Amino acid sequence: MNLSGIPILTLIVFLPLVGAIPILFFRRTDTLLIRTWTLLVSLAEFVLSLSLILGFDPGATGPQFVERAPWVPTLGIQYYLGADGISLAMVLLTTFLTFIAVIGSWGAMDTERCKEYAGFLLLLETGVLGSFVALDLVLFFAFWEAMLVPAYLLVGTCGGRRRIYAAYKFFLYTAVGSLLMLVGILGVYAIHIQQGNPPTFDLQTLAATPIPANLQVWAFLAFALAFAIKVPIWPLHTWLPDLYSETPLGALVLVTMLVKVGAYGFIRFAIPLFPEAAVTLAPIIAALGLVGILYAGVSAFVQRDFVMVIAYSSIAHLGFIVLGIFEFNHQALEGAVVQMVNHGISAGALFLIAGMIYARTKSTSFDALGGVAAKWPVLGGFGLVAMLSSVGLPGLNGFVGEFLIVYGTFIARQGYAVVAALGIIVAAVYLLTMFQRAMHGPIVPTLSGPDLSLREVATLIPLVALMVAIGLYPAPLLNSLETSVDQVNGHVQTVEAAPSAHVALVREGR
Amino acid sequence: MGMIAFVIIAVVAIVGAAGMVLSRNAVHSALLLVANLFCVALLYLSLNADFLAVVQVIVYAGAIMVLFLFVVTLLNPSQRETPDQLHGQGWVAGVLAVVLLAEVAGVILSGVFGMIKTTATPPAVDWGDNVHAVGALLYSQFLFPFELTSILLLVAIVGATVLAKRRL
Amino acid sequence: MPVITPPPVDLVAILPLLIVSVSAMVVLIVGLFVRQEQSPVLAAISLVGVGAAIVATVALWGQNRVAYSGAVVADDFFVFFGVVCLGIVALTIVLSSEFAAREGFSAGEYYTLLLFTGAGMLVLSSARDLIVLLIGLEVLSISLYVLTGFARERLTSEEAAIKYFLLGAFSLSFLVYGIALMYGATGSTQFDAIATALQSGDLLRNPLLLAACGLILVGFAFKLSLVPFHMWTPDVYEGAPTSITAFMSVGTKAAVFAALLRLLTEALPALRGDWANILWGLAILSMVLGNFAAVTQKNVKRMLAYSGVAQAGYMLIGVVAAGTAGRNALMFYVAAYAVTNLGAFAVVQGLSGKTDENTDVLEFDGLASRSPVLAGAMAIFMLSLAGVPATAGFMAKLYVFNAAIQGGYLDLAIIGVLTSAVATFYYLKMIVAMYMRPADAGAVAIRVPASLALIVVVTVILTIQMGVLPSFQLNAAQATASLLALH
Amino acid sequence: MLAPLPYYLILSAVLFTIGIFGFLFRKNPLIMFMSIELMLNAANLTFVSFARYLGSLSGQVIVFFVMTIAAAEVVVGLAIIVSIFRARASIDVDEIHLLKD
Amino acid sequence: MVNNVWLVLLFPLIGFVWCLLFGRLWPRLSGWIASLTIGLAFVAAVSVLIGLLALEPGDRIRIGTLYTWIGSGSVSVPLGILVDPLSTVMILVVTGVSFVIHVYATGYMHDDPGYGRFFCYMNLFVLSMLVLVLSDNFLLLMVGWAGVGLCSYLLIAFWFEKPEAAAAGVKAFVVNAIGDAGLILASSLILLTFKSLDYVTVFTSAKETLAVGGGTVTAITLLLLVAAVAKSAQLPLYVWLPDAMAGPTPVSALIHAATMVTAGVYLIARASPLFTLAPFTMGLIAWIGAITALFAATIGLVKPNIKRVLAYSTVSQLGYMFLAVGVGGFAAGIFHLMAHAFFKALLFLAAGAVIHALAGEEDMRKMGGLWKKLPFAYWTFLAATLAISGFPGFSGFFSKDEIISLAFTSDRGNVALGIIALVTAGLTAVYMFRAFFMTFHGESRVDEHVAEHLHRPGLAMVAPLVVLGVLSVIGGYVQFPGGGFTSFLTPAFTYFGVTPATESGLNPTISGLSVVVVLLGIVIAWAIWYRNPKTATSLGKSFGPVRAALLNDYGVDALYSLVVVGAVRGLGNVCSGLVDALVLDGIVDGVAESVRGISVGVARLESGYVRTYAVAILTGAIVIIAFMARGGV
Repeated sequence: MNLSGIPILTLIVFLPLVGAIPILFFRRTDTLLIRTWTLLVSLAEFVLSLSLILGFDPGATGPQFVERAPWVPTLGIQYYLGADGISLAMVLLTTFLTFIAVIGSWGAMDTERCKEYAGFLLLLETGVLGSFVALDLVLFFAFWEAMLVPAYLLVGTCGGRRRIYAAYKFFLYTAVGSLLMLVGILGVYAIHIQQGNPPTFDLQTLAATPIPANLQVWAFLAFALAFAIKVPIWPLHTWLPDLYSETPLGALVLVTMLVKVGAYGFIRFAIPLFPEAAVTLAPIIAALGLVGILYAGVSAFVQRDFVMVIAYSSIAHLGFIVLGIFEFNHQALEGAVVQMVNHGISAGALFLIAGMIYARTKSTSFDALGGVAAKWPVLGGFGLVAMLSSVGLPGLNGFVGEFLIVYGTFIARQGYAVVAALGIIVAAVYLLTMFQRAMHGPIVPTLSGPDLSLREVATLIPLVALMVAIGLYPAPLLNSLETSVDQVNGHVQTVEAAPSAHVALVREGR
Repeated sequence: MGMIAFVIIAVVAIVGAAGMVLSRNAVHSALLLVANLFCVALLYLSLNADFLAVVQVIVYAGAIMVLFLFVVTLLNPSQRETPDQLHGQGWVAGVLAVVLLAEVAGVILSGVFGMIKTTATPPAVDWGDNVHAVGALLYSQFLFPFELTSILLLVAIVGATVLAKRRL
Repeated sequence: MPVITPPPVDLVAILPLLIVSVSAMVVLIVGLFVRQEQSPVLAAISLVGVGAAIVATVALWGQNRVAYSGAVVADDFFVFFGVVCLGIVALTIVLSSEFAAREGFSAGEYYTLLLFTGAGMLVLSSARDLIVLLIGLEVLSISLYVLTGFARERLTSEEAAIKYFLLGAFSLSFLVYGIALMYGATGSTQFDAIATALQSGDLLRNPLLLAACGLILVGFAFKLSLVPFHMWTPDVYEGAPTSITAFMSVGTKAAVFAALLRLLTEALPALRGDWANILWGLAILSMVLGNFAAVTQKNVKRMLAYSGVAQAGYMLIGVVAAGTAGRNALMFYVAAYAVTNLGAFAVVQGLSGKTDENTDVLEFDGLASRSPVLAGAMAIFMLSLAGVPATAGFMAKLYVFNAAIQGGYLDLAIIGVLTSAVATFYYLKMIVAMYMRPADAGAVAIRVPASLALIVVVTVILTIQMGVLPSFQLNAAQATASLLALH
Repeated sequence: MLAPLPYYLILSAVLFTIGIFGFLFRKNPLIMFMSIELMLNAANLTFVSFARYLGSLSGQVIVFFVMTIAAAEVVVGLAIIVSIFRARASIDVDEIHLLKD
Repeated sequence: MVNNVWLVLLFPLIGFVWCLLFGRLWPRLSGWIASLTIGLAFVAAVSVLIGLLALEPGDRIRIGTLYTWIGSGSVSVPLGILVDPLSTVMILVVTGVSFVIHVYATGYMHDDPGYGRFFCYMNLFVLSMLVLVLSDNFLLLMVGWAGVGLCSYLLIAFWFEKPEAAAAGVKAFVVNAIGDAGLILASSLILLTFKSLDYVTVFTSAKETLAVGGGTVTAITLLLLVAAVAKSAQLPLYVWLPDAMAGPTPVSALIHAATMVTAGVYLIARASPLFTLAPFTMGLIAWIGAITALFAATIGLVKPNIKRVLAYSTVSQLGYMFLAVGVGGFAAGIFHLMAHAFFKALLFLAAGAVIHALAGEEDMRKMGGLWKKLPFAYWTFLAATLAISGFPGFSGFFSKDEIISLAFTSDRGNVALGIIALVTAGLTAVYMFRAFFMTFHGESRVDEHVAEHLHRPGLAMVAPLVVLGVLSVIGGYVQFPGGGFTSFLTPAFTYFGVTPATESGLNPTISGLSVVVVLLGIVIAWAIWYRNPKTATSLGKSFGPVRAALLNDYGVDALYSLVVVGAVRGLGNVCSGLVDALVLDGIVDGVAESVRGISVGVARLESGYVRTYAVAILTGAIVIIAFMARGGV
């Protein structure tokens, strides 16, 4: 399909925003209308995003579906969108998860906060999508920051009891990091201009700008802090359990995309812009990823709440992703991207299931659960598959990513790979224990209500189908990533290929 | 000769100023300030600023200070000040003032000699009729600010009227 | 006997000033004959006057007229700030219309003074002579002293007036003394003459000159409420009628920054190394202390006052960084801040009630359910002040930090972003109150008067437009700034 | 006949400082205000002195403007002071601090 | 015919999907369909065997590929299967024994509410095992590998309302996950070394690529060994298997006989081209096997629960298989694997019949004298017991005898291993006949009420017993004439240049010794538990501490729960309770608090006093002037 001439990315990015406008004018009490509308918008968005698959050329180097227009010409800021395989995967995942989130929130949205819920959800989608396709640093930063606001408001207005604390913590944590990234962006820009180039925030141009090594490290750290907080990399993670435990569980399906934006930021921006610094600091960051895997793993084990376990497991999974990103080889990075997709699917499904439990019991604490799988076998069955997907069972999606990451790590740093493998065991420990505590055991008397409704089953089926599909036939996903992954690593490999030049640059810098 | 006169006037001016600041009675303060303003007017005269000297006496010492006195008497003048709630304010004020004076004096003394134009003996100027000269300048080079002052005064009048309207 | 040769009269160059002043007088006179309930008529007349003045200002675009022996200039820089300042006046007039229609309110004088502040600001942004600058500042200040005390039923209003007045007069003395020393050092008060005098370089290291420059900066710092000259700000902002607070917070800053930038770049470029250091320190102090102090404020107006202190610090970065980038940044920031803060104060006014007293943060609890429009608008303003993308505030911060980094002031940029993070703390507090806390049990829906709604809508649109499509204003700013650089 | 310029300048600096001291030291707003007048006068004296030594008249004209400004301030300032303190028992700026943190 | 191998996979898949979708709706039908599909898979497996036999012995290897499963850069892993004698034997055993167990389960699980779910898991179990043995590369092997782990988890925790069942399931999965981790790392290392995960590529180039006894091959094999040890319940990772008895009995039969635990042996046999390059690992395997065999056998002596005794016997027999492959007798290991599949399945099913009859009673102290009431169970259990004990003529005799003699005589074997194997053979006879006598002979200790309502097994349960009984007796004769089984299997190893150690006919000395030992064991058991059961009690008393140690698995289980679980829980509490909540959040909240504190402090300067403000202004002015003038001359 030829998509040239159609600003397809713009349409995709801004459709949810436009779709959110009518919600302003709907009556607060008319939740059915609001929900139906939101569902339609998210569905239309998903279908629209599918068209990208048709126009995508997996072999092409560089971004596709490019849209480029001057935005603030005096500073050289452009409205510059484009997607490569990695972006494409993330965009599709986002639109898909939004759709799922809306169906998954169907019951939970039926409150007086429906308008806010629906509106912020759609706005969040725009922010996330924009971050995935922006190729101008300022544009990216704009989406990146703008994405925080609806997430913050969503949690703050529709969240649980400690929502205000959680929302505050989330916003401030991330705000500090992102603001320093702004300094980093402007710093790179300034260096670019000082070298006599015309002003631009174009990612590709700036990535080609040679930056002295000592400055690179600082600028990289400015970027990395923002992404590390968002991912989150240990020890910057404490906002995440709080946020996740207070976010409405349906919406959480989409909120999990926020952490992927962090990981994406490393891949798309931090590493290509500052390859030397990335290489220098990779052992440390990868080590932090490892610490996160084990740390979050053992922490998850002692949690007393279903959602908290998944929250910590997310931190552990993101640790794998970070590890994969900072090995700078094909398999590790590809595995990391696959794992980003997987995390969206697996954690999304688990959160949906938590939401379904919550809808029946008004609690996800282990103290109030037990025998759920016996009481509601269908719920238990879906929970099982989702849990296994998160464990990384071979044959399901999680394994593909985990194996590629472990293998990629093995190539570069074998000790790290061994520790990562230990993390896989720990994951089995806490996820199985979680399942045992919540789903198994005698049925507690407080459980009441029917098994999954047709709508709930319909919510989960696509996710489970994806788990199996990616687990058994990941080729479409992997193929679309091949070229893009090499391009990202290409920035680094030129550095590694010329170690002497690297050293010389370091000396020059000092 | 000029020096002696200057010193006398200066001493009186400083004493007047200090008295104004330190006097417990607001009426006394106002009168001491008038004395100071008068001394300054004399200095203006010594500096060939005849017109300003006159204006100083008429407008400042005359109109403005009368206004002050009027208000002072209006607002219960005999009242004594209560003990200062801000402890050590006097000391702080004194020390800061001295520091500032030292600074400014230092700046003046070290700076003024660097200015070629002003370190030489003053030019023997003949501004002729000072009033005329000032007027000429006012209506030529300073025409715009001069017109602006009309707005300023109008604002002041309107403001005073509004404020007065309410309780007087 | 010298012959009086008045300079050529150039009414066109000062046409905006004339229009505003004449309308002020018209309002004053008409006000005498208008009954209280007809006060909107006065607002209408004032608006017409301001509108005409805006037109006259815009008409001066590209003309670059220097008039009255070089005392004033009507260049594009002036046009930019003139439009901003007059726009602020216009919005304040609309904002006040509800408030001014109350019983026992001297509406005629109120609008007159408001228009005169406009005159003062026009003078400030076109002054090329320290004396003209001084008089313009006084016109603005004296009007404001009176306007601050206008909420007569509140003791706090009067208190604010006297505090503002006493401290304003005190700081003015420094400014005047500074001008005196500057005159002594350079022999003139005209910007180009001063610049010429400094060109030789003999004077550059003269302590007297430098001290004069410092004293002048003190005067400006007070008006811009830069730390440590800011302490009047919270008290005065809290006490003044909300519409006047709104005006003060943005109008004074806009005009005084215009004057400051013109003074520093046209008269004292030779001293850049010196004044930049001072302003660098003031900017840091203002950003840090302003933001920190705002965190625990319980009164919205006080909070916005401290926020204003901090924002002035950010604007100052533009001045420090100088160059085209710095000037653009300052101009954009001023405009963005004006729009956003006016809007925010408009919302505060909408809540503050008849007595203009309910400005506690608690009043905002559950505002989203009492008035979704006001809450939504306030949220956007808060986000803009916090510098979140898609709002004017983001672009402004982007410009300023960019200018800082380009100018080699990485430290300012870093402190700027870190304090911005602190600022987020209290801006979010408002959003938390409005969206995340329930309203009081007895709270009722808020009636939003049409005039207020108009302001809110206009400012929201502008806030977002400047964040999303900033080029319009930027182009204006750019062209102006590059013109300024020719001098 | 004429004292050297620094004498005049120092005198005005002294007067200026006394004004500042008065402003800080006194609680009576009227006297504080008078102190401000004193400071302005000191500035004026500086203008005139420089005018004389520069041989330029414009300093004198400027003083004229400063006087106007002072007058305008006095008018408004006194009105404000009166409107506040007329109803009060004491004339003391420290008494008015409803507005604080 | 060889291509029918796809059907071997397809049928269980169909059964699984059917049960997944309709298991709840039509449980009975689903049970039959599940059994039928496994039966069909067996038929298909037989046809594969026939097809394979039609080929030249040196050409009995076929590879089929469906599609590229994981392709990432230079890494390309196909979804492919490998048919050779080894995998053919495995699929035959797996499908055959599984089919029998399925049929049996249709009777055994008759009244269970989770009937449909049960068969769903069972079929998935068989499917996973088939994938495991048919895979042509290490990564796809891992799919089956983890799949059987998963199904064991699901089936052990089948009655998950019982907390101990749920816990046992978790334990099984977690221990298996340790093995999976080893396998992932092993695969990574293999991939890194050979740039491929295909068996054929890896094994054919192993000798050129790797030095004998080199670090890489030792590392690879050790990692593979971790996986094998976990899966085959060898020391020190055997702990999950005894607990796995919490599942229904057919599950135990399936896990212990047909699937799952044999995977470790299979893996070592399959990767023999690598293992033979790593003498250290081979020695380790042999020793692990020998010690595990002995260790589990001693525990089996005292356990009162019939299924637990069988479980430890499995561990012990697996030890034999490890010993066999460890000394290079890959074919012998597989031979014992097959024989063990028959008699162990039979033991479990017969025991299941007893348990079923006694309404779920598993404690042998509450059995006894059942031989009259449950004749089928009695005779089949006897046959299986004789087989496992290595009674001459029964299947276990041939396979075990081969292992013992290899332990003594093979290049990699030694006397110590042989003696351990021999002693264990005796112990096996003792504890197996102990179980036999306690269950079927002596006075009935069965609960009165239960005894009156004895459930007699139906045809669905009896028929499998008979089939397996026959196989247990005659299964050993596949070696005749002339080591037929071994010679069929050997090409699978020689193809990659591995020559499995074999016995040249029966070694009379060793065979005689082992027969003596076995007979001795039977006599001892007879003396203690049949002739005068009081002897057992008094013996137990006089060896009190030893008995207690054996009953508690030498304390291994307790050590695990203390060290492993305790460590994870302790670390978890430190991380989330201390570091997160106090340190990290403390820093964050501390920053927020100090911002607030500074804010209050700064705001306090705002005293409301005009003159204070003036002081600030003046101070600022002084500083500024000083700063400015500082630059002056």
